[in-house]
Amino acid sequence: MAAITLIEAVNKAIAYEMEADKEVVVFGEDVGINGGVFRATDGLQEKFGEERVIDTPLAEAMIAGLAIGMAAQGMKPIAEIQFMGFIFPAADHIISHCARMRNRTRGRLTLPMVIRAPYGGGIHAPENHSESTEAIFAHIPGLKVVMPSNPSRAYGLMLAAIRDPDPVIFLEPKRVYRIEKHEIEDNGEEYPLGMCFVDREGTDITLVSWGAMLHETKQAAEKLAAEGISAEVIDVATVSPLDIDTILESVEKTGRICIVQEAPKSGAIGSEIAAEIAEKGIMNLLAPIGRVSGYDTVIPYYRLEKQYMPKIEHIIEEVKRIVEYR
Amino acid sequence: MAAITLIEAVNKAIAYEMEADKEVVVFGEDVGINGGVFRATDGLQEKFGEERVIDTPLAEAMIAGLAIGMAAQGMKPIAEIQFMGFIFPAADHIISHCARMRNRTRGRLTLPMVIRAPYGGGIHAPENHSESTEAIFAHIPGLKVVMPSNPSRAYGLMLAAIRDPDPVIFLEPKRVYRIEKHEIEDNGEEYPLGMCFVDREGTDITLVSWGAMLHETKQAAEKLAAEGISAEVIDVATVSPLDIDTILESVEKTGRICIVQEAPKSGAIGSEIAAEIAEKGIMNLLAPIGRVSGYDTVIPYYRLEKQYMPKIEHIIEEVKRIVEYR
Amino acid sequence: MLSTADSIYSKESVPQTRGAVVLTTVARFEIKYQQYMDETGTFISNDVPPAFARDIDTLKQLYRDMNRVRVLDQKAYALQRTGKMGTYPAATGQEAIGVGFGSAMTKEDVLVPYYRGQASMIQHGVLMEEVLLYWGGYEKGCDYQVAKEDFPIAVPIATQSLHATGVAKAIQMRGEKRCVFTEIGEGGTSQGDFYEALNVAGIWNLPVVFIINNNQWAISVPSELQTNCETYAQKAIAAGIDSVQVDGNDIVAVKEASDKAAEKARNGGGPTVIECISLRLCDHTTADDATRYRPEGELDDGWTKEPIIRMRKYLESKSAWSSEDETNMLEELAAEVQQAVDNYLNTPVDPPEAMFDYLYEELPEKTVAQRELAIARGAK
Amino acid sequence: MLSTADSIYSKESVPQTRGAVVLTTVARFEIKYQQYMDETGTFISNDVPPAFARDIDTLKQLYRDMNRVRVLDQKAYALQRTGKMGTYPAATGQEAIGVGFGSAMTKEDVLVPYYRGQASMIQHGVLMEEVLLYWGGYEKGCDYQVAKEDFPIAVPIATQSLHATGVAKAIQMRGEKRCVFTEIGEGGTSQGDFYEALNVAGIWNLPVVFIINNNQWAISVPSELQTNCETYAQKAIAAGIDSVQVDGNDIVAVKEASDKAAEKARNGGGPTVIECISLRLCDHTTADDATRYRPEGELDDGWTKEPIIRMRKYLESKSAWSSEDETNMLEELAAEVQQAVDNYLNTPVDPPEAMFDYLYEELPEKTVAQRELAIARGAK
Ligand SMILES: Cc1ncc(C[n+]2csc(CCOP(=O)(O)OP(=O)(O)O)c2C)c(N)n1
Ligand SMILES: Cc1ncc(C[n+]2csc(CCOP(=O)(O)OP(=O)(O)O)c2C)c(N)n1
Ligand SMILES: [Mg+2]
Ligand SMILES: [Mg+2]
Repeated sequence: MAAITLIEAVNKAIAYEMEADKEVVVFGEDVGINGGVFRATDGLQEKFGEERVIDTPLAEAMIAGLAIGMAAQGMKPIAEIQFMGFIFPAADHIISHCARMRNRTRGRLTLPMVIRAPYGGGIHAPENHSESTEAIFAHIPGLKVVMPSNPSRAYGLMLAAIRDPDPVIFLEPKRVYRIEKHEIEDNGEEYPLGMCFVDREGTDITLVSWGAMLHETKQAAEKLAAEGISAEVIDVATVSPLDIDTILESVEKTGRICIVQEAPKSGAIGSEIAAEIAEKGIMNLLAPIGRVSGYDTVIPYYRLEKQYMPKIEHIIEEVKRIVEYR
Repeated sequence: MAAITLIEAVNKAIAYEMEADKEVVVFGEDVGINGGVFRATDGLQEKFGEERVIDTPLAEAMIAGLAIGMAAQGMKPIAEIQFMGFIFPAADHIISHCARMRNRTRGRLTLPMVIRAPYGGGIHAPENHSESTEAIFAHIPGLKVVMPSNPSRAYGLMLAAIRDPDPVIFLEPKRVYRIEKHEIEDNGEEYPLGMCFVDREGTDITLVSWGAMLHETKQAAEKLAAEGISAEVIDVATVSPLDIDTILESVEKTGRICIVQEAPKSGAIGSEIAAEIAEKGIMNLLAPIGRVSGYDTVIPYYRLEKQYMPKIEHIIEEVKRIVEYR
Repeated sequence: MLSTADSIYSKESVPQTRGAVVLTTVARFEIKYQQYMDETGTFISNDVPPAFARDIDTLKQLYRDMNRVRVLDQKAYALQRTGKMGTYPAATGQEAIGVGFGSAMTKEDVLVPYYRGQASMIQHGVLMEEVLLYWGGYEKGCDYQVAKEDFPIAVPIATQSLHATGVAKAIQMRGEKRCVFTEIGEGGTSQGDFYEALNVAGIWNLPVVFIINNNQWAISVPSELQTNCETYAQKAIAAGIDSVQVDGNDIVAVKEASDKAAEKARNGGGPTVIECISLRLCDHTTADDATRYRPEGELDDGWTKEPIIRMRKYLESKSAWSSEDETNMLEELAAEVQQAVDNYLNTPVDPPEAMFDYLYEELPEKTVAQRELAIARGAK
Repeated sequence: MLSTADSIYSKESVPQTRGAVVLTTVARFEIKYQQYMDETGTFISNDVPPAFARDIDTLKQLYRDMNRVRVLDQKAYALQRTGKMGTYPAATGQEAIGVGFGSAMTKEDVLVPYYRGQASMIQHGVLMEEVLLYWGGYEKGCDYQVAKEDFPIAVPIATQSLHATGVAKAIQMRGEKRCVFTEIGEGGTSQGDFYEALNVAGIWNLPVVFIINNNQWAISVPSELQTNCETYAQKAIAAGIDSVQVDGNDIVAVKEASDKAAEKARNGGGPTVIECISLRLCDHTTADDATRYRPEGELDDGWTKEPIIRMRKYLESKSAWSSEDETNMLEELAAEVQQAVDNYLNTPVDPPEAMFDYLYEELPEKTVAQRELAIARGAK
């Protein structure tokens, strides 16, 4: 059992399922000999051949469209979009087709496909390489949007995503691709989609996050604990469809909540979580719902990137405001 | 002063500004001799010539891309996307370029452009012709998203959109294109973007809506009044950037709010409004925040469309639940 | 093998001098046009027509199939005008295209149609009542009972071209001996998706045939405003794949080109583009009024060239078709279509929960309550 | 006028018989290749080279301009390796392309570059320090002080092609006598946007020149996996526009083709596609490691064909260049580049509010509080 990073976990999960299921194929830009620009598919072409790990021409609509056609034939494509900022040419296929094929054919044609993309900022990348636009796809019924936060979850959720009978948008937190290692047994065990993970139990406030921001959130929780504030930490993991029940239960207990997200604040996943609580759990609230978030502006080029990203101290500050609210 | 419909108001506003400003040009699929499939541009080509009212080849990315190039040169393009369901091929240009050009060039290049599209269901249209996906664009900083609800506002807001120095996505409620007429003086007077309109004052509950759904909302308010419930009705009009202050003020007065929207519920504009209230106005709330919404599913083909659309009685039911909440 | 976009690439070509500019020709292409039967119903050359066209029963069958589509379209229009049908796009005048390439398909081939694709869809096993159900507002119209692998119509224009390449890739990877047909309007070829599909089909040598229905209009936009190309077939050159232009009103040409392209594709020969020139003799859809933009005389001229009458003339010239045959056939087709219409009209509207029951294999927890709400509301 | 994709469309062509298939040729195309100076630095034909190439000072200037880009790229690489620069894409080996077409542009023409476009950008007035600022993480790198109308780099591949057509449309509508240049990699031509741009440029006869930098790689994907085309120039046939393929390492050919295309465009003659064949002699960017995928020997071969050395050989063969000239030039360029680097390194990082101050002309009410929050947080 080796300790591996999040990106290695992605790689291992894909390899596991390619071994187990001949219908699984990987394609995208530079996924072959180059192993992907982040090396998520490193070694896969060597292992499974050029027929199953395919470098495509440079066109994202095409990548999504191909996946739809192949999935409709019962294959299980894993398509890579090189960066989330480049997913938009594929938006029409994802929104108008992926999300709808089962529904419109009454289950005759289904799309067991995965679209992978690294998302988020914080790695000093060039323009258009740091987007966190999960809210766009989370708003589309028929899709599942998964954002793992650590190596174990990346492994288990990726396996579930590949095996899922419906299309999954799998957004990988590239900022934490290599930040921590987990001991993972490569046994093909999946984690369920559509469920939050409670990463830390607490009584004073509920902290909700997903993907890369879990790291800041957990660290904030630790520091808060040192100051006597007990924070429950929830990893949403599947941002759509949302497992709101777990969050509502936690809020019932803590009475306070702070949502931590990297995306621009307005109309993001945090808005939906807050709205659900305001609709179904408001009687349990002892304070306003807090959101620590990216700003409603374009994520800046890398010199100002740090100023944009939510930080541990911002979470702590907001939590204190909420906890002290009377 | 003639009584005109919403679509005639759109047409008149465009014509007014084309007359006033030689830089205004209209293009899109079938906008020329055909006057648009809904006739929004009816007669404009005859009046302003084929050079300023241009039928494009069939390609939405191209339509958006052209607009960007022309706007950067100081022209004021009004680009039509035939139905909102067909805006997705243009998503990359709208999200990655329209929204960002001013920011990334530090104001050197700006994009005074409008992208018009009829949105929404309820007209027995074929598949992909009934989308209400305003939330996608409302999440993108740098854009303005405007959804007029009646002829006067369509006229005034369209004028403001054309004159606005930044890109505006102008979504027209096609279901109510011809449902009512307003007496409008064709004097070029605009309505401000980024501001809610209070359509009815009330004391018991705030009803918030935009676009086509205002009609159900207003009728619900009337019926509620007959039953002794006084509803304040707010037309959001510009769904991004959101004028949350007007809504917060109203909620401060009424203590209760119900948001009415056509889009799928999760991650929609209503979520953001609810989240803002949960963050900034929660202390004024006497009841949970209600959302009357489209369901989290694909809008069905037309036989079931009525089952999907929020209706007056749904609003009334939800309002009563909220008002009776203790 | 049909190979019409011949190209010659030769590094050693002799330099040519043109003015002061030194230019070597490195690639040459040509686009060919294919037609057998002209508008008078006469085979135009002394050449032997393709084998199938020498079998009068085959031609009769094709004639009947084209008529079926026209009868269906007329019926659907009538239904729409009386409020019993949604927006409907007829294929009037273009029946030879869909029937022609549809009849080149085997049951095992996969069809990825475009929205005006009823001719090929029916030819490939989609039931007429399914076509009616689809445009009549029922999702179950896409739950094809016979054409199990065929795609439903793609309303977002040109997206189907890419889905077809995906299906073709699956077929290729599995080493199957079948192919994919996909249709698109000439207007649709302006979309990037079309080109991306051609490009990947070319580089991966995919078993797919792209049919361009060049009916000369994209709603109100004439072909002359759509592209600067003399032919739509030449768009294939951008992807390095074979193409041919055919008379889309000559079903012999459409079927022959399709037969050859299909055979080539099934045997690993890769993709082909077939441009079929025709004319839309109807409105764009029931929601359109073509008199706003169609030049005078175009329709009159178009009706002299349309595919059905010319085949009838040919059959008659061979004494293989009488006016009694015609009457009988039309009666039979009317009955067939009426049966489909009856099935359509007798289809109950789905209950509200049908909005939810096919969204995912398993409906998310969060949406279950919405489903119940919809049922409760629907019951009122 | 440069017209290389000749096409002959003739309705009356004589039918040809091929097997049993009746085929008439309806369109013919050919792609030509243009080169003046070969890799030994010799003009390859007895033909008169273009006028500018007969002026030794012009050639010296072009030589210097190419060298400037190379020096800049080397410097940027070094900065990146020492943590003073973000990801940077060098243009090593492709300097003749950007310098060549950039020098065909007038100040009034508009450049819509691609991300590896520093050669043409600098040639057209973008400051070297602006290039450094951009890749160094400063938005103000796009606030060009001289090239006021030029577009910033479009990172989303191929989108720039469409923006270029929009700029060209504005120029055309205003009846101005100028044109637009836009560059794209050969990999980028697989995107639908590229094709949509060609198509609208063709049908509207827009004053735009599309430069394809065919450096034979798209990150790790070789041209052979990108498209089935023998030439990228032939992609223009899909849009009915002129095209030519040139030796992209021969700046004389690049500039001559660009001059002609620009002149044509400015005079209402419409768009042109120019494919420039070169080779990427560097990694894709500083974030890439080309040894993972580049076949052995390719680089060695590539370095014998690259554009700078051949021009030096030519100049030397004419006794117009000495090793002293070389040393002096390199020293001067190093100083020029160092000045840009100093300006870049001395640029203060923007304050946090700069994230907000150019988002809209007027910041929305709702966002004002966020701006203040950012300032407060930044001050800590
Ligand atoms: C992406 C997209 N844009 C616009 C439309 C609206 N629309 C439907 S049919 C049509 C014209 C299509 O013309 P063509 O491709 O020539 O096919 P034809 O209708 O002539 O068969 C348009 C613009 C659409 N369905 N999808
Ligand atoms: C839409 C989009 N997809 C993917 C990328 C990532 N990417 C950057 S450069 C590149 C390869 C481009 O190759 P080519 O067009 O040949 O240009 P070159 O780098 O060779 O100059 C890719 C895939 C991107 N920038 N934009
Ligand atoms: Mg057409
Ligand atoms: Mg390249």
